[in-house]
Amino acid sequence: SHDIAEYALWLGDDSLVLAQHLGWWISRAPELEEDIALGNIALDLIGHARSLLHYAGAESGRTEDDLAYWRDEPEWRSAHLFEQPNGDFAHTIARQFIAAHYLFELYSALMNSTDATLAAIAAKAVKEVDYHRDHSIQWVLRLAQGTEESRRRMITGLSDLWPFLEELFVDEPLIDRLEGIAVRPSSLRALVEAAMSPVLAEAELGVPRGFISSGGGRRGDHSENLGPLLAELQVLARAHPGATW
Amino acid sequence: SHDIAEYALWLGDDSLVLAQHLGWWISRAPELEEDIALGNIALDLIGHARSLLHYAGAESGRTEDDLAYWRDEPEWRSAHLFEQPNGDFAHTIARQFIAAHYLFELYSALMNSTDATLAAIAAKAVKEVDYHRDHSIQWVLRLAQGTEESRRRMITGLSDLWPFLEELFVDEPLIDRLEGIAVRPSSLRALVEAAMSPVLAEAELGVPRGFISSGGGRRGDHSENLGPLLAELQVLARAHPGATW
Amino acid sequence: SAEEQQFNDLIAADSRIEPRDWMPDGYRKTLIRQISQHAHSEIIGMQPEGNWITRAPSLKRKAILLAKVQDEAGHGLYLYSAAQTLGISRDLMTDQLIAGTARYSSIFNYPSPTWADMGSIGWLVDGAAICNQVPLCRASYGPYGRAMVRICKEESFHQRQGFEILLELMNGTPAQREMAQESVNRWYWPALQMFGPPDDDSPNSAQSMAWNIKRFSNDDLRQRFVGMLVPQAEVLGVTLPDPDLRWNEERGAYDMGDIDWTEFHEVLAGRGPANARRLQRRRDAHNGGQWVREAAAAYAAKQAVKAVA
Amino acid sequence: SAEEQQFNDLIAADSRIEPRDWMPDGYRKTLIRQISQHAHSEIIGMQPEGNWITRAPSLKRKAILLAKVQDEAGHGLYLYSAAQTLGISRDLMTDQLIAGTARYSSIFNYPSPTWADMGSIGWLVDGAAICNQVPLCRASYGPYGRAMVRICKEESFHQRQGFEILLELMNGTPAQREMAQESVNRWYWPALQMFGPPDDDSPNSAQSMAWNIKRFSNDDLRQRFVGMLVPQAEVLGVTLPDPDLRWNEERGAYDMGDIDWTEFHEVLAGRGPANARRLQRRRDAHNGGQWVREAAAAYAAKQAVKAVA
Repeated sequence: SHDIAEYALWLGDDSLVLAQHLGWWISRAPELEEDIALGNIALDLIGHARSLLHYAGAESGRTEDDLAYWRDEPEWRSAHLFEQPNGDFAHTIARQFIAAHYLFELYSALMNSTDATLAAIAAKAVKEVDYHRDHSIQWVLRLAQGTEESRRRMITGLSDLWPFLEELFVDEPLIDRLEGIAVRPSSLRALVEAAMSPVLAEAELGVPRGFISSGGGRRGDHSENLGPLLAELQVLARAHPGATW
Repeated sequence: SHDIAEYALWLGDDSLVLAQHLGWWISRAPELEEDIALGNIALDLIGHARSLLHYAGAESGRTEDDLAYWRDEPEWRSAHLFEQPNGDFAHTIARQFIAAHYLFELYSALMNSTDATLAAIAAKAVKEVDYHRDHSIQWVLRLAQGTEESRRRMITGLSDLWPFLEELFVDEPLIDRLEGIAVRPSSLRALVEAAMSPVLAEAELGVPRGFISSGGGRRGDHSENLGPLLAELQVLARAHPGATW
Repeated sequence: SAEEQQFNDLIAADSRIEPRDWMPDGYRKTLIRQISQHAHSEIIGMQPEGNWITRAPSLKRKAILLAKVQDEAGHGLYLYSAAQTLGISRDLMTDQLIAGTARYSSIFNYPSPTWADMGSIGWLVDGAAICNQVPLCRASYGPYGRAMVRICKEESFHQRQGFEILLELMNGTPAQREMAQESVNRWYWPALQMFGPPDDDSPNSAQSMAWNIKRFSNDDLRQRFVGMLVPQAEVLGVTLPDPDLRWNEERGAYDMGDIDWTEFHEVLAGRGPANARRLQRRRDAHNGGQWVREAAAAYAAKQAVKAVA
Repeated sequence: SAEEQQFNDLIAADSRIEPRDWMPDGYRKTLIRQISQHAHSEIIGMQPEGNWITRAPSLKRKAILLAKVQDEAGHGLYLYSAAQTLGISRDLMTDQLIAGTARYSSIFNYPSPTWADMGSIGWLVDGAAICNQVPLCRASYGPYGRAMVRICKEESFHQRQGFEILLELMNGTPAQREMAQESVNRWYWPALQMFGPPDDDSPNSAQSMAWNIKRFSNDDLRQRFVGMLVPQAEVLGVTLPDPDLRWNEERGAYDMGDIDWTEFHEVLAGRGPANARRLQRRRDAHNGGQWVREAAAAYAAKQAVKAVA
């Protein structure tokens, strides 16, 4: 249905936008092992995005590439968290930490979707996202308890990204129309917080307080980072309408 | 003539690409005074670019915006120096230092062009570029003789940008066809070096040795920085073909 | 005291208070708060427009936009200078801004996702600012009033440029017209909120008016602003997104729909769409530039020593 | 000496030398130079392709490209490990690379301005690499040979992907076909240069062949490569940019035009189009990641202490 397609866009856009950011690190990471690890994560996310966009487009006869390359900014559905720039490595890790915890709980719940396709995508994705989560946890611990500088940066990174957590738990009207099919975002809050909490405790990091971004990505209201990101993502495809690659 | 138009593109593209980089600093500079100073320089350069692209397009009935927004990368004529990314503030200053010295000597000589339009553009630009040169000199001195960290960064910035100086002095075949109209690039080398030399001496900076970029911008062979820069520069205009703004 | 009397006399005569004059603590504090808040707004206000400098759709617009954002940096500088005459340092004000303890105009916590926002910000946001600021040119504190004179001139220029951007769009393709209307829809209500809460909910206004800092009430200014907008909207051909907006012959003014003050307070409390990113950018620029400022200071100190020797 | 005799016997029998075995200093140095140079090439080689990850024109291509660049990081890691068995540390090799004192394949000093370059790099650059590397799978030094086996498998996969990119372009729009041909024109000659100078100008080759590190001469490998390319170019429909290229029935091989060794030596000497930027990027990534590596080391040390306590 149109609603299911819309929901698949939410999820697909989150993954694609995050992968686009992570791809930047390849050849720029702090060590070769991280070039590979962040590359793996980006690859997994592109895989999820492709499945989800493929599914989202099927209803309207659009391909994954039609959706990735030919939608304008207001038609994107990514949440602001995924749109936030890489910043330094601690920012990237903070974004991964929040994103992977959210995605893990999301896909864990989505495995029980009455929509067989979404359930199947979730079942595959959850295993990969579990690795992403573990990767981010290891780095949060290392950076928070490594050197004075890394701790300072980790705290800054976490408090810069934390405002974007809230949007992930907002139940838009779409969700009411997808009972049993979609995961209710508000139902994830306790799970995500419970999973992050012991890590933050072990890292001796407090839960950042202060700003909360009001988001709006699911309605097409995006942060200022998305426009330039899409300019780069889409530039070549749009220069050759109708071409295949 | 077509040759004069091509030459105007060389100069116009250099200025436009540099202005595009400098515009990024506005709201991100180390102090408000520098937001303003770098903004001024960017504005001057856009002004030069507009005059030059306007002149370059007149022959073929194209506007400055046709040229700025609708040429693809191989049709651009900027030298690699101008395409280099902002880097940190020291990189930006090093790029400014080289660029402004080159542009000052270029426009000083171009005032004597037998082409009245180029001579007039140069006569106006040279005064502004003189200020840019002074601005960069002041910062080279401050950074080179400020703190240990600033000196280290200034040395790095200068040695990262220095490889791109050489391309500015290459006499492409076009120049032979514009005797008396264009400035012969090779004729500027001694002037530019003589002007930079006392500043480097006062700053106790050696002339960087090592790499020399072979360039190729005048023939449409660009550095890898230009593609993403154009993606952002052109994205909105290209999304609305035929629109005016 | 004699000083206090002299201050009151100057206020009563609608004369200017200058930095060397005695002034009550409350007056000084009110001004420091207001001027620094205004300065911060100029600085943070550079961001939503700075967002489009690299993507401006024509070279002319790029130059105009660049000049405008640069003007805002200049306004910030004048205003910080005016505040400094009251005995607060620019460093302290900057620290307060970065720490999130100082306020700035809440409107800049909204993002600028489209080019049309460059029009709406000029037309609506600068328009509202002008309505607020023109009376401030007569503010009792001299340095503030004089700074406002200079700023207001440039602001009205900026407003006209914003209007022109929207006019071009409204005379353009269907997609451009839609872009303009969508943008006006987003900025209209937040612009009305720029005048602050309704008069009956604005506790500090009376004292500011008594001190000749504020000259008109929030609601009066808002009314004046809407009165200015309606005919301009007609010229543009855009619809102001208030179905209750209509001329009230009896009052000789426009009736308006209710403003969503909940949203206003949410954004003010740090829960707008872009609060976090605005301060993060400012902080990163400031901290990232620390080594540059240190270098400049060290160099200046060395030069001073040389000059003496 | 007996050790030397044993080494010579192993070489004569075309057997493998292992890290624990005695080996002549020259052999060790030659291998360290060659393996680390090869590792550096993988790492620097990530850049021209990394340049297009964000702009890849389809999601499938984006995923394939990302995986490929990531494979190159993996190859770099194997090869650094192989070099480490010869007694050089990864840190030292990294320092040499960043300082500009170590070499890497000169081909990566060319930029990748178009998407078609992702095809040409795969087809021509990886193709040339494979011709060079397949014989290295039998290199006398065990860890190197084994690393090459693993790498060659992936490289031939990469080459096929590059070929496919070009094939899609050549079957595409006129603009795509032009893009493909233009790119092949740029990469063809530098790819031929990857085999190194002509045999009569290659002083170290004889010793390397005697040690069973190198198995074929530069010119032989180049000839083999061109022989492989010609039929593939026909399938693609691209023209190889050498007007003198033609089959020589007598020799049973292709005659070729002259290679511009001046350009080769210019690029090798640091005067190519992208040398400076390639090392700058590597240096910036390394130095920018210093604090992360320090944090990881400090954390590991703390954990080790805890484990003991």
